[in-house]
Amino acid sequence: MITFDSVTKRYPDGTVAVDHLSLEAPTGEITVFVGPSGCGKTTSLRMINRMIDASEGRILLDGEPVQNIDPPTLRRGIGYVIQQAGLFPHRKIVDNVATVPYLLGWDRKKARARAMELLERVGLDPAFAGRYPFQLSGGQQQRVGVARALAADPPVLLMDEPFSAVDPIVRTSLQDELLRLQSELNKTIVFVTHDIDEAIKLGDRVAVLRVGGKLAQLADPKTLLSEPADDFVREFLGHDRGIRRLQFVSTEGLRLRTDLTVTEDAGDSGDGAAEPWLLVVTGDGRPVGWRSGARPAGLEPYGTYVHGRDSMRAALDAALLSPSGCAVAVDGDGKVVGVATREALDAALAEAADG
Amino acid sequence: MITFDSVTKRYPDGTVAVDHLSLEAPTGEITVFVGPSGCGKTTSLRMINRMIDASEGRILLDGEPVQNIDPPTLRRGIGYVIQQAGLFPHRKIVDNVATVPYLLGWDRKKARARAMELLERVGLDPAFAGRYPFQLSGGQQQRVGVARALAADPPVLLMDEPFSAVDPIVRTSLQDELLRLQSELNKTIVFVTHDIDEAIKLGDRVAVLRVGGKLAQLADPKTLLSEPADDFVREFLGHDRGIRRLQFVSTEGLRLRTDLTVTEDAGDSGDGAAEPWLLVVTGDGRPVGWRSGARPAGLEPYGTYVHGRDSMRAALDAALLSPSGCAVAVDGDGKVVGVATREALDAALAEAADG
Amino acid sequence: GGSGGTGGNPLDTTSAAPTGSASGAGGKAVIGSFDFDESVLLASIYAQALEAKGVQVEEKPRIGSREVVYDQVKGGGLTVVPEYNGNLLAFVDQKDTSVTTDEVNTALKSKLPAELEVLDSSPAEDKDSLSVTKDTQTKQSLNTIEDLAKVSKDMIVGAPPEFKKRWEARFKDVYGLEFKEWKPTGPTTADALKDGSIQVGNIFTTDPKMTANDLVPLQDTKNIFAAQNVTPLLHKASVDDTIRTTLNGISAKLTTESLLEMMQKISVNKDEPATVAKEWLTSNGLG
Amino acid sequence: MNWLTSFFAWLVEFFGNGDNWAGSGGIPARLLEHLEFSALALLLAVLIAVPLGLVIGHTGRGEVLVVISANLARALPTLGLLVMFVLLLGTASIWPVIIPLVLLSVPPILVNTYEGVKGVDPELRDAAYGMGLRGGQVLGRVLVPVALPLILLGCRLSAIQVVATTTVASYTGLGGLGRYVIDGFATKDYASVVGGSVLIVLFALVVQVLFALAQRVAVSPGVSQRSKVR
Amino acid sequence: MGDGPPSIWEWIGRNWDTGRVDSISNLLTDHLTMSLVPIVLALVLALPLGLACVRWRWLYQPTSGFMNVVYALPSLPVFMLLISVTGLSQTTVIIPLTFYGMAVLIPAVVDGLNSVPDHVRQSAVAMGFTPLRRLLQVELPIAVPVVLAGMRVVAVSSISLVSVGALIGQGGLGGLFTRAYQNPFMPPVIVGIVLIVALALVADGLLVLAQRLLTPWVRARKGTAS
Ligand SMILES: Nc1ncnc2c1ncn2[C@@H]1O[C@H](COP(=O)(O)OP(=O)(O)OP(=O)(O)O)[C@@H](O)[C@H]1O
Ligand SMILES: Nc1ncnc2c1ncn2[C@@H]1O[C@H](COP(=O)(O)OP(=O)(O)OP(=O)(O)O)[C@@H](O)[C@H]1O
Ligand SMILES: [Mg+2]
Ligand SMILES: [Mg+2]
Repeated sequence: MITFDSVTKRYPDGTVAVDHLSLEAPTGEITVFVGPSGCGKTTSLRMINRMIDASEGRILLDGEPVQNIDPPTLRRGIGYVIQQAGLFPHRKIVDNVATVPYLLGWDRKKARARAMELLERVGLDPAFAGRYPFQLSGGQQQRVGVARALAADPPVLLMDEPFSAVDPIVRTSLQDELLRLQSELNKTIVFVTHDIDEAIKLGDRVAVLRVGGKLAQLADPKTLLSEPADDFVREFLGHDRGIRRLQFVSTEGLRLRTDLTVTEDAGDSGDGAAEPWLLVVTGDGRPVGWRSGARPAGLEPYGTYVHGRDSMRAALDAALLSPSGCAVAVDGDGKVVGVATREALDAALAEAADG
Repeated sequence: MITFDSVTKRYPDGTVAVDHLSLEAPTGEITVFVGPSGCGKTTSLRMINRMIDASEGRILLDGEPVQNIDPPTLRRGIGYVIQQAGLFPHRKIVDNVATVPYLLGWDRKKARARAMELLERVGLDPAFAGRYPFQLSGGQQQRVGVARALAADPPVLLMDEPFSAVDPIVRTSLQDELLRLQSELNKTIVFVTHDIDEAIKLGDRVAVLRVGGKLAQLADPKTLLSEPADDFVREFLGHDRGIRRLQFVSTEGLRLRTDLTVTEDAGDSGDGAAEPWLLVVTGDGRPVGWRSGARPAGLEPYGTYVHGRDSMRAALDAALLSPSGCAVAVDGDGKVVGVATREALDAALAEAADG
Repeated sequence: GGSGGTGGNPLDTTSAAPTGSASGAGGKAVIGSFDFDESVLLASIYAQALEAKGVQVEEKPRIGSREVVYDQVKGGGLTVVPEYNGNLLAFVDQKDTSVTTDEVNTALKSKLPAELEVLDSSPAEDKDSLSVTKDTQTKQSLNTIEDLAKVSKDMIVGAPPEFKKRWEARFKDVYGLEFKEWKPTGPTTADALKDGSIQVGNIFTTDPKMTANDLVPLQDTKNIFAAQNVTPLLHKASVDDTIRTTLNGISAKLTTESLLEMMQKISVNKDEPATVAKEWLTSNGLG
Repeated sequence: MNWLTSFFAWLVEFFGNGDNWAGSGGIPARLLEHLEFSALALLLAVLIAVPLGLVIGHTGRGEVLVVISANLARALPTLGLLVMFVLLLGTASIWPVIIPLVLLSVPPILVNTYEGVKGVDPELRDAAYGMGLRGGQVLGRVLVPVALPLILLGCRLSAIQVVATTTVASYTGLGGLGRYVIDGFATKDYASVVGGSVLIVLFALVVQVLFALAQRVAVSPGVSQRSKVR
Repeated sequence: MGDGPPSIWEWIGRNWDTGRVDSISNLLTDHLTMSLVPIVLALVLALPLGLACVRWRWLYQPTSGFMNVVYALPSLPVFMLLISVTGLSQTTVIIPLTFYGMAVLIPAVVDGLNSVPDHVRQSAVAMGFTPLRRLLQVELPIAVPVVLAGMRVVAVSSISLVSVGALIGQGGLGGLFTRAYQNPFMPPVIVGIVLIVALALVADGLLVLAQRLLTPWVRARKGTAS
């Protein structure tokens, strides 16, 4: 656990970058620092591994003040990932990853073996090991940066806007990758970003900072979206707060009806004729379209979500895509498992809004 | 009107960047080319002002093939705005804007007067006129770029990802600015972007291109969201298609209830005691919070939207923010004009999904 | 003049200045000099003396080496140059072995081209010498170059670059002299002798550093170093008798001692050659 | 092309002359001298300038020194400096000549080393420190390898300067290939001038080639980005 | 005439303007001629060559390779070799200095033109500039700072290099060095060095001034960044 105990950083020119910051980043969780440019995120992060020394207050690493630890030693036990990766251009990828093991005096072979293992772990082809950084794309470099930070298996990982230099698609995949890794490794991660969506996606806890280095709110993402502490946080969270909050609501509790489907080949089964809308499915259970008694001419569009895996946001979206107002629930293979009617959605949404 | 008549562009290295493209960009409308990187958007755009010459097919400008017009002459009659603005670093802002008038041989005074007028039009302080481009922020530079393109009052404007280099907030304001300008000027605009949200926001018509330079779909934004032509377009449109489509649905038709509000100072007016949720407002009609009979302890959060101006998306979001499930409708001044209940929203949404 | 000629030595054939006729330029006498101080001094003496006689004079000091200067006199670009008869002869005919002043002057008169003329030589001489420090002289008991031949194999000789080409072989032939090594010293020969980085120096006898540093010239018993009397070289067509008599008058009064004395002022006191020249002219009643 | 034929004639005269190949004034000896002087001066310059440049670039202290030397170095006339030192210190040793040689060749290395270290991406320093490298390790393992192309460029520029100045230094009595040129000029022996000049030019070119090779060998392909993506 | 050597000021006074070719003022003039001519010539030649290298990219490699070689050649032997073609004249000094200048300026011109951001060039095209007009009104003006930076290097090094010409009798102020060496005396050396450095600094200053006048848009960068 990393503890900020009333930490203040005043730069020599008088700028107060961080102002009496107190918070905890629990072991095994991702704590995200988010806030507008210049709010002191980087400064806070760098005080943890003493790249910057605090002016007042203490930072504790599992109870031990970092001030008591020799900086290089401290840093070798903390992974550090930055934008553009900061890879050493003159070293091959494998040696870049093995940097800290080399520093710790591991023998070459062991260090390289570890590096290879990590490259695979972050999803890079071992063939990249012999390349130089410039031969990799931005996203690949970023992966190497993560691998390098993990090389000596440090319990703590500091990440300063690591993904902000890559394009949105790569960025998403890097974020997913990080979540997957974290689910395996359970590091204590402090992650800095100015992108609130990234913060909400990655953070177990999100610390919103305001300019001047003051903590505006510290909460888990869902709480943040539903109960922003003040106007600053509310504004920073931006629009669609209600819709985005649905992301944290599971569809598991959504009540499904299974009596609203008809099989394509079965012709005009009059079975549910009382229902205004019936979902036509293929023989093997895939959705084809909605059939309405009022509009016999053709099938209407439908929207699907993966039941249990996708969030309520996806379910709502699916419902809005169809004139039937119902969302089609499918399983991982795309087969229909049921239909969430407007009433079911309403009930689930009301419950979600409530807390 | 700009007409692409089966236009193909084959680069010397064999790349087919645009493949038998046929479409029309109607006079006075914004036509957006959107698609993944490398799909030939820039190539298509540049064939219009002959920065690139088509390999096959013809491009007509109001019926006249551009091939028949001398390129410099053609270009002076077509405004062109690109990313990074492309301002001349060695010329003052006013002279940058007056570039084309100078080229057309206008006298200096007239050209500068026109430039000043345009600076104002795009929302820039006349004080900027004497500065050099580097003294402006990215967003301001982009505004100058637009002013410059408009300087000689060309009927056609080509814009190639003009806003993609600025940060999201500035970007939004530039987009709004463009829409405002267009409502005054009614130019024929062809706008290139790879951001589908931008395309949907700005386009009267959106042309989705797929890699290889083939037209995947040409439609107005709402149609695009509701009826993507194929999986490629569907995937390109991304998630939240249903929710985003609500953007085009006005809240005007939303039925409001005005009997669910109580004034703060009026104390526990038992008036609507039968209702499970009542909206508490201040004396001058601003919302304070929801009061529930079931939870007398305090007020619950609320969400607002500006009735008639905001879209159904905002109304839905507002509803989702509150456990009451109702959205608070306010006017431009933030005063409550009524409450959209879940039932009212459902009805409106059903109608929307249908249309 | 972009002429390399046909394989000729560019250092010999170049004429850097326009070869106009001096007499054509309104009868002005152009006095040139080589690019070292003594020559500048002598030219200045000539110039000021002629000026006193009412001749219109222009000075062109430090024009360059003999090759450049000679050509210009020949072409008439220069009217007068203070020459050294021995070196001039060696330049005109490398093979000539004349040694005494008379021999040299006789040979010169017959070998100079028709455009050129030498006037009377002055007794003032600036001879080459091989010199050693007083110390070396007493230790090795050296008096003549012949004495040197016995010990020279262990000695380093310092000399200007010309030494190697002009003298080294002749010393071997005539005196059997061979040195351990040659060092290019030029103007620093005397200093090098003094600090011991060379043991023998090829130095001009009028170099003021000779006396200043207690250097002793070894006797040239077999007369390798030819006479080097200061002798005016003229462009024949540009001079009149006023010039001739004036210059001859100077030559008559100029002695090695007075030259040495004047050079002393220039080298040690860093006086300007023109000033030193004026003083000499005045004190000899020529100014 | 008359001068061309005579040019070759001079070359033949110079290189064909057996005397020019033997003894203390022979081509091999002169070449060796030239190499010695140049190498000595360059070595001293490297020993002074590289550490100084590294330290200034790394710590950011003493940058004025770099700026001044960068500006002054080009403006100082080499011949004047040589003469000045010879007049000041005499000719008893080679130092009066070597000192200005070193003085003139320090600035290019200093400036380029400084620029090289200074120009290293700050992110890279950050990353290095952040991983727990100590100051010296950051300098030695990261900054120097990354700045190496510029450091070598500085050395190359200095080598150009040294070779040229060593030649001019022959005027004040230093040995080396310049002797042929200076002595040939003084004795009107143009063959020697031409031969010497050609030797010096060749020498200078060989030095350039050596530096190009050194660059290839010493600089990581990751920095020079020479190798292509396969 | 005092006894003992004159002070440096006395020496300057005696030699500043004697009306003879070896007066300091005269050497200064020669020096200026021999350094300014190459600077101007190098610019005049480097501009079209640089343009050509930008226009035909394949030209740049061989040109810059050749110029690199030229730059590496020591001046003295080059002067000496040129004597056989141009004699012991100022031309012999001017030609190599011109080449050294070009070796610096051609890359500067190329870099300058390449420093024109692609989007700027593109928008010039798109606004209907003809190629010549684009070159004159957009590309060359933007290249000016880089070219002038090269000019500064060329000016300073030309001015100091001229003095080596003294070894072939054409060195301008460098003549003071050879003279002082023959008759060992410090003041001429000092005067020579100081004047050459001063000339270099003045030339550099003038070029900086030119840069300020020609490129207000660069100067402003430091001043009023808001
Ligand atoms: N070395 C420094 N000296 C003085 N002020 C500094 C220094 N470093 C940062 N600051 C100031 O401290 C404040 C916080 O900086 P910091 O880099 O921590 O912000 P940040 O939140 O990381 O911003 P960004 O999102 O732009 O990276 C800013 O106002 C910044 O200008
Ligand atoms: N000059 C060229 N020579 C060869 N191929 C080219 C050239 N210019 C573009 N292309 C290729 O043509 C295709 C279309 O390029 P274009 O620039 O029009 O794409 P785009 O849609 O604008 O992409 P982006 O979103 O990345 O700007 C790409 O595959 C590209 O690589
Ligand atoms: Mg930061
Ligand atoms: Mg494009």
